[in-house]
Amino acid sequence: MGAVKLLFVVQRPPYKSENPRLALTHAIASQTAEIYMDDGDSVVPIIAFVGDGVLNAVKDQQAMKIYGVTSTEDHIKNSLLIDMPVWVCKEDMQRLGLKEDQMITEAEDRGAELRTKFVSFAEIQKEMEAVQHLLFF
Amino acid sequence: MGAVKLLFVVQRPPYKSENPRLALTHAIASQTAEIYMDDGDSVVPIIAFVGDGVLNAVKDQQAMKIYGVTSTEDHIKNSLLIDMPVWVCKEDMQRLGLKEDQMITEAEDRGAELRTKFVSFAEIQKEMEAVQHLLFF
Amino acid sequence: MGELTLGVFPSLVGSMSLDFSFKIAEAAVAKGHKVNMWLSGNAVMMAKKGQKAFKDYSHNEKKMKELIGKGMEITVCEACAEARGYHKEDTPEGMKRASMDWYLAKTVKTDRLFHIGGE
Amino acid sequence: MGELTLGVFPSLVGSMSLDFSFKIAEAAVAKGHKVNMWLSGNAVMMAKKGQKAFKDYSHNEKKMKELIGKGMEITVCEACAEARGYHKEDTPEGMKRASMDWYLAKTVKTDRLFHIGGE
Amino acid sequence: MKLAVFLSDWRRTEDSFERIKADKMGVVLVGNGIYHAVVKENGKDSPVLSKAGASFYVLSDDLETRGYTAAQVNSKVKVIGYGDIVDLIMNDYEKTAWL
Amino acid sequence: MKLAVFLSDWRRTEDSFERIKADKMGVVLVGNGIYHAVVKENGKDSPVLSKAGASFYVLSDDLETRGYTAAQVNSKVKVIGYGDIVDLIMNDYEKTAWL
Repeated sequence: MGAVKLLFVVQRPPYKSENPRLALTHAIASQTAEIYMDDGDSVVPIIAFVGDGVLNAVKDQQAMKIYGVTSTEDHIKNSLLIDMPVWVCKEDMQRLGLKEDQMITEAEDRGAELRTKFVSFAEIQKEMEAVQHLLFF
Repeated sequence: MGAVKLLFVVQRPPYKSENPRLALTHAIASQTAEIYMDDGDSVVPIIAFVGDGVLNAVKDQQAMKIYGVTSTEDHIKNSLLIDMPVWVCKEDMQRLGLKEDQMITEAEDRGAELRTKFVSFAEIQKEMEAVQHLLFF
Repeated sequence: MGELTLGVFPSLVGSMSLDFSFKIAEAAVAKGHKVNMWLSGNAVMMAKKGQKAFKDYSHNEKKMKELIGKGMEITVCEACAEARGYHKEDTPEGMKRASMDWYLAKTVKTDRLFHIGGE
Repeated sequence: MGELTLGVFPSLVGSMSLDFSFKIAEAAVAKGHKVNMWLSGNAVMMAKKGQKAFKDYSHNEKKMKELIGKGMEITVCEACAEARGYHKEDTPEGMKRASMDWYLAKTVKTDRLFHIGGE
Repeated sequence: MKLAVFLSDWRRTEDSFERIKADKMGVVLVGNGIYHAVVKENGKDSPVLSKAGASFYVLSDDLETRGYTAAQVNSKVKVIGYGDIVDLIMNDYEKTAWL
Repeated sequence: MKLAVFLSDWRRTEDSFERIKADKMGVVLVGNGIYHAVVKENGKDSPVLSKAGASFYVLSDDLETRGYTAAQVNSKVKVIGYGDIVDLIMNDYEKTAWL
């Protein structure tokens, strides 16, 4: 099959449910999936935050300090670290009054080179068409 | 304390969550609560279905036949059997296009004398004010 | 000082509603109130001991034990627990198991009822 | 005949989404498709054997075992299970435990992915 | 793309449904999503049924569980069973989206 | 009645909040309910904040968990902690409603 592209789409805010977190941890797990695959096969995930899901990408989340639980921010930064594309829908940021300086844009402190990409829904739509499978959370 | 009145309010449709069912089973449990109470004390529950919660009171639910799970209808009928008032908000029925003949109105087959009461939200509001505690589901 | 009874039913594990409930209980106990807690529905997940404390998950067992030590009564819905395969021997120390009537009875004498029953 | 992979994450126990997933799996197996099922998040509640079959609760253990007997592969998220206190010895017969990469790997060869991840 | 979209809620908390486009789209109403097929709130069809170009399906098991029957279903919507859903996924559509 | 109402969701799926009347009402925004205190969707305050006669509170712990601070909170809303919620329940209000 070669490289199979997967699009993870997070549509709802963080913390109310385990789902946004599970989207990130499952997408990150693509890194170790090769032990179950034939030579030459791989999965290539992208994670996109749309609708109220863009609230997952607001920076300075204090979940660990306050509740002792890993923040969604932490998982997003780990995604950037492993070079997994993180997309955030621009129109939804605008609708919810979110500016780029409020958002998780990079994880340089961890050594990540990849940065968050702020994209239009049209770009996400295009990716939905391009990938093999969709995973909505 | 004497008799303490409780109002159980169910605001959402059945089956998507365990909550409407738990509202009914908890309210019914008032029947056996006296083992934990002093002589002369009692709890007097009313259950009211409001908003989309009125969909819980649509009759002929086939949950047992199809999924092997007790229907919400079954619990509502048991409530009538133990003389627990079951109220359904009229305005919400109207909004959702529900006629009385689609609704659970009685449980005569089980020997229940009490019937479902179709009430206005104003009556439910009045009861909210009259009871000691509110339990929203 | 008063008596506060918490009914905790959060349908969503991972929703932080359990964490909220324990923080409220902790704050009430700290202020000298008597606190009762009823765990029902999916909140009975607290009735399974031996939960691994991953950083990715809320872990309230320690706080719960501290609060029990300070006099909080905590009771779990027995049927809800059994339906999930949590038996008597799974129950953490100090937690009681009872039927729903326990919760109903608590509403009689408590000063305030805080029923957390939404989605 | 094709291969269908179901990813089951329903956040709400009592939501009937698990029942839905098993009915879909059953219908697909009946049509001769190869079916894989991944249980994650709160759907790992299936990974605790000894659940009492109350009429008030969905009970999918029997159907699950039948489907495993007919060749359905069913794997549960190991970390999600441990976080809830479900250990290896709690796992029903025939169910596998693995990390999330098992699910990701299944997406490569499967004809269709049906990811049930919403609320 | 050929996309089968599943809606399992009555009060929806996402807006992806309104935004996603597909050359061929099937909308499968399951769980509490069945209310879109049978309830006319304030006398009006559910906005879900106005998705342009889509085909609509409702799961009969979930209708009957909630006290509704095929006779009450909106004429835009086809009543189907679990086996039909499998056929839609395996034969008629290429991708699925559970919103 | 004196009623403390708790909202823990951003997209709400009930309409009790709009309908309930109380002589004295406190609206406590917790969990994802905090977004009503900080997000202006399309530049507008959340409709929740227009509930007539109510006092509004937001839980600081849940603000910070989600990356917001007291400085971003709508001026109609008072930022409080867990201890304050206990005081509201035990002293200022008589009944609670978690919607």
